Amino acid sequence: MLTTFLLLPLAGVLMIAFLPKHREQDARVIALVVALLAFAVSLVAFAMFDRTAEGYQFVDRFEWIRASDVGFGVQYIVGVDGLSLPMIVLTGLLSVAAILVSFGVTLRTREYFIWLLVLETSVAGVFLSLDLIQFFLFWELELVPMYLLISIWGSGHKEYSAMKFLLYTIGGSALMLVGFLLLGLKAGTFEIAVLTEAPPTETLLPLAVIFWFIIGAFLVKLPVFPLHTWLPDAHTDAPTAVSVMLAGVLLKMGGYGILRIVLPIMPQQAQQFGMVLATLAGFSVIYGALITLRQRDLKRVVAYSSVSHMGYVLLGISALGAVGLNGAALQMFTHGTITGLLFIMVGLIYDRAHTRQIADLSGLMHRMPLIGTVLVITGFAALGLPGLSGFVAELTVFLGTLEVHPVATIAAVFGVVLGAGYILWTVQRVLAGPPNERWAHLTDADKWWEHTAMAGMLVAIVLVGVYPRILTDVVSGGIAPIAAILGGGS
Amino acid sequence: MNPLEITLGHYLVVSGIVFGLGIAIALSKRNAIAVLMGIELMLNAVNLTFVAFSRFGSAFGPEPTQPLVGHVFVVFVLTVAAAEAAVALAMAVLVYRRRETVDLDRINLMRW
Amino acid sequence: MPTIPEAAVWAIYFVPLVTGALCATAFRRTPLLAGRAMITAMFVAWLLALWTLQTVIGHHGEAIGFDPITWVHLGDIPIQFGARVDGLTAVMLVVVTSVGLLVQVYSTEYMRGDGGYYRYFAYMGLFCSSMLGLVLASSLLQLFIFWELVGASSYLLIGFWFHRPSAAAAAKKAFIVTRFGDFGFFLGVLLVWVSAGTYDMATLNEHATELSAAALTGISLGLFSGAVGKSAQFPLHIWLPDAMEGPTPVSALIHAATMVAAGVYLIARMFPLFQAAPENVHMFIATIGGITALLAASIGVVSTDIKRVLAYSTVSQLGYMVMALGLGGYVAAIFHLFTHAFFKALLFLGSGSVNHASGTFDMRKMGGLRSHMPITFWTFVIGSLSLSGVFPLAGFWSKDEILATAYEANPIFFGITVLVAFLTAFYMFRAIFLTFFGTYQGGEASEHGHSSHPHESPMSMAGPLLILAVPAIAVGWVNLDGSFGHFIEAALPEAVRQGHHEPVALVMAISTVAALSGIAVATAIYFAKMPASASIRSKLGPLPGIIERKYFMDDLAEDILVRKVLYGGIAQACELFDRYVVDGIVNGIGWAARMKGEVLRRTIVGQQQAYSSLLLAGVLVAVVVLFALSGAGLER
Amino acid sequence: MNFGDANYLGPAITLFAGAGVVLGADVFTDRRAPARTLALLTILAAALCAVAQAMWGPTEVGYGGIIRSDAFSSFFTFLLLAITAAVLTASGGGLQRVAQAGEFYALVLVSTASMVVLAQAQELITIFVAIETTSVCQFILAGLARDDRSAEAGLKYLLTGAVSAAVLLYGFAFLFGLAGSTNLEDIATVIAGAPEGGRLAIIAAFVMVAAGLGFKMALVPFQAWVPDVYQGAPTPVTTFLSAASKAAGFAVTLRIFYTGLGGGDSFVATQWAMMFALFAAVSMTFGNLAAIQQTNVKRLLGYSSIAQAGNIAVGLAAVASGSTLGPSAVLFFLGTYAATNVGAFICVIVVSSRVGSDDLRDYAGLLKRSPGVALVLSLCLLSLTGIPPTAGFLAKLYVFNAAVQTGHVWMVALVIVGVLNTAISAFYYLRWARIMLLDEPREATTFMPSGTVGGLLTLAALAVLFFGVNPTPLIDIARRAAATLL
Amino acid sequence: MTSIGITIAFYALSGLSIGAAVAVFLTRNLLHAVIFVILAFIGMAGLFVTLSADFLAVSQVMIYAGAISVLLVFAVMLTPYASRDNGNSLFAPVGVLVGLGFAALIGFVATQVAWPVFSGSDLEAQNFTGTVRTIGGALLGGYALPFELASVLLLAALVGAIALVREDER
Repeated sequence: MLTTFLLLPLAGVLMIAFLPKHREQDARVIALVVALLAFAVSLVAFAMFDRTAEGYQFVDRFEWIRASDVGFGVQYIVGVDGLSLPMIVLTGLLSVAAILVSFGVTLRTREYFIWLLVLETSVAGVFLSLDLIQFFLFWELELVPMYLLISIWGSGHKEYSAMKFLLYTIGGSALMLVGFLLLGLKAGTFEIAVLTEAPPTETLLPLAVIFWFIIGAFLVKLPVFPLHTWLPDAHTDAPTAVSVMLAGVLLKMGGYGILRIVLPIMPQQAQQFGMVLATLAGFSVIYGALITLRQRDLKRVVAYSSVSHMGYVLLGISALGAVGLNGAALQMFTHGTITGLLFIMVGLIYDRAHTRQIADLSGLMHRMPLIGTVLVITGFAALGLPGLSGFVAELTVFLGTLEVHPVATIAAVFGVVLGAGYILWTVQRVLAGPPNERWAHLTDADKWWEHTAMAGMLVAIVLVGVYPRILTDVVSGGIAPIAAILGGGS
Repeated sequence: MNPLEITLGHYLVVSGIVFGLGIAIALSKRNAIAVLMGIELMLNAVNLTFVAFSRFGSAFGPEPTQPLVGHVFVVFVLTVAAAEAAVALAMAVLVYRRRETVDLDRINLMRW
Repeated sequence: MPTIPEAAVWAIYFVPLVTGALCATAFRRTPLLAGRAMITAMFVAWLLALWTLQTVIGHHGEAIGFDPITWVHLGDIPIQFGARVDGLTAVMLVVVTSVGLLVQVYSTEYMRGDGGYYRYFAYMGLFCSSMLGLVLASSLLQLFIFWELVGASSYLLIGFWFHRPSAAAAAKKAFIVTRFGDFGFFLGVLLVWVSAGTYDMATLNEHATELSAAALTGISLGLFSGAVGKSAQFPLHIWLPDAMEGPTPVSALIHAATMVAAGVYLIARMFPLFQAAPENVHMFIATIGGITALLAASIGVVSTDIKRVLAYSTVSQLGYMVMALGLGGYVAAIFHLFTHAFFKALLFLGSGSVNHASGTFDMRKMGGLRSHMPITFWTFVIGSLSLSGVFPLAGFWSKDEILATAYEANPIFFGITVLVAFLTAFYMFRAIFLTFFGTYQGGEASEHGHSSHPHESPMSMAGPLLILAVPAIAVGWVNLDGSFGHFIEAALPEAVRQGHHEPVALVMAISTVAALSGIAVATAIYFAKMPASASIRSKLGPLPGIIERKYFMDDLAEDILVRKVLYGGIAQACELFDRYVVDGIVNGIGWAARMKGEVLRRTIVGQQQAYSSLLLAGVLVAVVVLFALSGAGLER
Repeated sequence: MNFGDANYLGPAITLFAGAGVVLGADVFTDRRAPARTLALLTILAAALCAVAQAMWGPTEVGYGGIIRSDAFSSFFTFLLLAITAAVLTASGGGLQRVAQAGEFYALVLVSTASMVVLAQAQELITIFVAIETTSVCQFILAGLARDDRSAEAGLKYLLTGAVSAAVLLYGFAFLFGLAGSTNLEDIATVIAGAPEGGRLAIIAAFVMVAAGLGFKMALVPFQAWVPDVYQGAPTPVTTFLSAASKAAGFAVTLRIFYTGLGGGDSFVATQWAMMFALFAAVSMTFGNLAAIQQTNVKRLLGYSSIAQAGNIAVGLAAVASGSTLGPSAVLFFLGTYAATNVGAFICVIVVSSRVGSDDLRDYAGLLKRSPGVALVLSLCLLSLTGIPPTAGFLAKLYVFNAAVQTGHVWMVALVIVGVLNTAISAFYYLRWARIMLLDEPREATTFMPSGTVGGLLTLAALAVLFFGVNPTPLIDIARRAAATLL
Repeated sequence: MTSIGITIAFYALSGLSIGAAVAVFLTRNLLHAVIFVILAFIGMAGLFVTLSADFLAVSQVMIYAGAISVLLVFAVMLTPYASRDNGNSLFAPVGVLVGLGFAALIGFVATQVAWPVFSGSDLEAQNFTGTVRTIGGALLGGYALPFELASVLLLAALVGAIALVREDER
């Protein structure tokens, strides 16, 4: 079943690749259909998922590289637990949304959707992989589509940004690979479950070093100060759909990696460096929020706010307790939907006004009430308004961390106040004010795909906000074993 | 090392000196043909080593059954040196035709 | 009537919510229907609230609990939400639904013709349901959630006329300033979980004394911080006057009767926990309340905008309540909250009616409206008298309880209360004289467009004024025998109940004197013009100027703290650091790699001998290194 | 000489004979013979011989102990034949600068044959003569275009090669002096006795040998000729050098260091492992950093080739007692690298024959001008970078894993250098890909590679993808081949 | 104990080779350099004789002093403008340093390593006579393959050299 999820987009890629040139526009339909099918698969998995059972479900496996006698046995294993399942649903949802908001793309349409689908497969592969090398493979695989999507269909300094994204990720993951190899050395396998079962104790380099090698890559992806400067550039110059995917799921790969790999396999080191992580997290939250206040470009606002918001993920992780980890997992999901939608909204505005400079925009609410309303709601979600999903996640994170890292938590809670500041200020500047002559020709969101994308994301945001158990009941099952390894509850 | 007792070491030292001189010539001279001379000297030095080992050398291990292998090696080195010299000459002539020089410090169209 | 079922209680919450949602969607094209739907919804809610009240009275104010539902699991521990109905809740429900209902009726006329008519009622629905949810909450977290939602709907309503930059800015200011308070509230909420492990407020109150002093201090200061923000206490009061940019019915409902009272309600709800906290906390709360009351009243004296006068008056009265709570006057505070809701709503609606007539809130442009709009005038006077605490109107009784509490507690606080009572009466009658007496100064185009010459408002606006005038007069009498007090004290655990205070005659006398003298001074200055206000002003030196600048509080907060320190200072420093240091290092690494590459590239100089040299030197170096390593014994 | 032993050398003899036929036909038909077809037929025949040899041939030493026919030599025989076949197939368009087509094909065949012998040789004299034969052919090939750059490349290559040969020879001389024999098995016997007294000589000897072979492998500091020669030589020749010559260099290095010096069980194993680690680290860093600013694609690929040599040499440094994991990694890497690099170079051949330039800027918008070429080249560049799902990713992974498996901390340091270099290399490889895929073309003319070359490109791309997705067969072959080294 | 004749011959011939090589390095005239290099080759041939490698000595004289030197002279003659100059390039200091380094390295290894050598009667037994037969046997016996390979090499060099310098037909 999960392999189907990985293969569906690739099937779409093949179909699009053989599409005749004059039917280029059909590429988007094909892409949409396969993405919807994949999303449906993820929903089926979500529905069929046994919330009470331990361990991975829907596992597919075969031995991929048969050389385990020389320490290079690599398996193809996919499976989900409560941690990865929401990420898969998120990937499915955001891919659909990303494809929907890309319906207006006319430049090299076929290639565009091919890369978008490849991106979906690679990201989903990261979430589904249960073997370190396979994980790494998908991790690297995602670079190519991202690089091309940003540098072909982006704007501004797109080539600089794409390259920066690429080099940051490769640079970060380079040492991660070393860490993986060192972890797999003694065990002779790279299977995560086996390594979790019996974490390596004697390694060639001190485990502390390996810890930083591996988590370094995840901190880049997350991103956390001071490894974050690729993010604003990449977001700013990426096309809307890519920003959606980047903020929505790619950043989550970092948090997911820490939860899936770093914590279970190196619990002692995690405990040892929990304080450092918490400090980084708390600082990132405030730092990101403060810089967000200063941004003049809408996308940079959202991008820097991501730095701030992903700090919560790391904060939740750093407490190393069940509640905090739950919060981190929740925050990953909710940030994915919220920021994804924010980028969609910014994209819709940009499609119409052809500028993202806040100073140029004003009074848009008069011309585009629907976009404005959705933007406000999403903004509320982003600033942690209860009833929308962001609040649940933040609350859970803070509940998990207050006792362990009080200072970092207080800093992070203050980040919420700053969040209200930058979001409302932006909303005020962009939407409010007297009707602006310059934008009198703009239209509201009027295409069905725009409506569908917004609606789908809003449903996810409100649903989780009002009834978080739909998510937490699944997540906590995935978190429990990790928390148990780390030494019980919070 | 007794200076009067001529041993393997003596020959090796001479070989080393000639090899070093060959290197010095090969690296110092502008003219490609002079460089070639240096290289030939280096090969000669190696030949001396082979012959000296053949003459004096035993082995760490079972004794060699064919001590004259060193000589055989030298024969091949001579052959190869001749072949290389021929090709080098041709190459030098070719370069000279195109560039009117065989000075290596002027043959640097391609660099960096 | 039978005991109210749980579903009906929840319906109080859901009916306005669903109606609001319908207004936003189904009634977009038929805005008039939206207004009527909202009125109906509020009427239903009001009836249900009365039913609830009746049921609770049947239980003598004791709580009716319902089974909670699990909202989310934290690890293994469930966080549960539910409804809890007791005396306090019932009273609040009635206040909110009654004022809410009247405000909806009033709004249908007041907002007539506005382009965002349906939007207005959608927001109203959201607000009312959130406020009712806040009141119904049985869990502190649930309360916090609705607290935030109330804030959000307040934001939407203040910024309703988003095309006016001042409205948009005021909305943002309101939200962010209250968020500062909520920062503390949120921490308090987190601390509750960490130290008590439950959010059920009844349980928390029951076992408050079992918590450590540090935890209690932290929690109560945190919760109080939330109250400071929401109830516009010093120093976070600065948002409320600006919030008057919203439509006037909104001000009446949210910024007078309901939302701003939520802070007081929160403290009252968690009163046992506050009581368990150390004494210093109480003093702190009372002091903040006292400062707020005095500060706001003094600004009210110099304000020229009728709505701002009322706004400062609200701040001042809320300060009263908070002070009372700090001094242990649970009943006094709630009683005042109860009465205040009616007469302040009345006053706000009255000011809206005035605006409807004159098109302005600037009192200097009004005058002489008494003859044009008698209903408005008389109801306004009733409200003012009630607010000033004139016997036997509602305000008199509730204010008297607060004065009595202060009298018993501390002479300084008592002095403050008396002074504030004087100032209150003074500024209210100053407003009356400026607005309704003298000659009409011309007005302005109204806040939603149609220019006007003064006239009485239509019945849908005047009606609510008349209706509200009744409770403004009479509602104080419910506690003559202390039954109201008993009723709401039933919400508290036995240990914290205080029982009924006998009215203190001396306090009543002083209060009445203060009020009457305030009225008298106002009459002298603004009606009789015996000393003209200008001459008094000149005698007071710089003081009026300072007060008119609101003690520089807004300047300090907005210009210095936010604009200069935060935005221009810290945030800019971070931004520059990010751009030039963090990103600079990144780009520097890239540059260094390129440069190093360039240098390495230049080693391929093009001359063949360089290549041989490199090769041979490489051999030499490698041999020497390996000899050295070998000699150093690294081989094993 | 016993001609019964000829079945050890079937492929090589076939190639030599084929070279003679090509040359003879060229002379006797007044340069109108279909030299390329003849050469390809020769390779086909040699391949058939190689198959026969692998299936039914001898598996032990022969020719008086100087030649082996084993899985290792078979691996390289097939690899070299495949590379040569690809180069010859693709060289049609790239030979405009080479007037003497007959000589070109003959020399390529001779060079290949010598390398096949080299892969089989386990005796120093044979190794030396084979190396020199293939080298001399390559010197000539590099100069065969006979223009300014080509001649310069030939001369530089020759002189540097001669110096490196002298150094190699000195190393051989020392080995001979220590063992009294030129046979690797005899040398192995001596080394197995761990003669401490000869340690210094052994170290000096293997450094010199490594220098001579490092010249072929293009390892720093023996690499300096690479950029100039790659740039100046006719592109098919560059292709040949970058894949075949390098592979042969690694083959003979493995043979000498494993069969001769005893692999991981040698008493100097740590020393030579460290030496290769050093060379590998320096090569990767130098190659990648120096490539960043390159604008000539052949030169760029030259620097890239140095860096890749460093990557492969990580496998050489991955020495562990009784293990051939390192060699198998080298073999796997070489196999995938051959497909990748030949694919890339064939693209360069196609482009430079149509566009007439090796400047990076002239690759702008190649996607619009020749989509197939652009895609294959991009895929090859991805593989060179080591990005999945290409073979290059797994090759790097395999090599790095082999290094870690040795269990030495300094090998981990080497791997760290390696992975960081991957990040650097991404910069220039992907910049090139971006220029092709994204930039606007300078000219609008479109072109297609010929049918055969197109097929070749498809084959290369499929190989790069196939080994990236299903590496196990190649890994198995590489492991079997490496196992015969000890 | 080496015979004194051998000792004298060794020093004299070594001196000749080394001196001639130094002269090659020092002389400014390329033709002189060729003559000096021939001298060095001859000195080497003498040293071979002292090592009882008679066949190699003869080969040395024929191939190096004869054939290769003639090639060198031809090369000088074919490139007349460059022929008189034997100047140093910028790399001369490097060359001298590296040369010295190698000489020192080889000297160090030569003297520090306890080479496995025959001594006494075993050494005497190594006093080859008539090496030609043995070498010839080896070349056509065990070393037939490199021998054939060398012939291919010579052929390839011949063909290649012609291909490189041949005038274009067109």
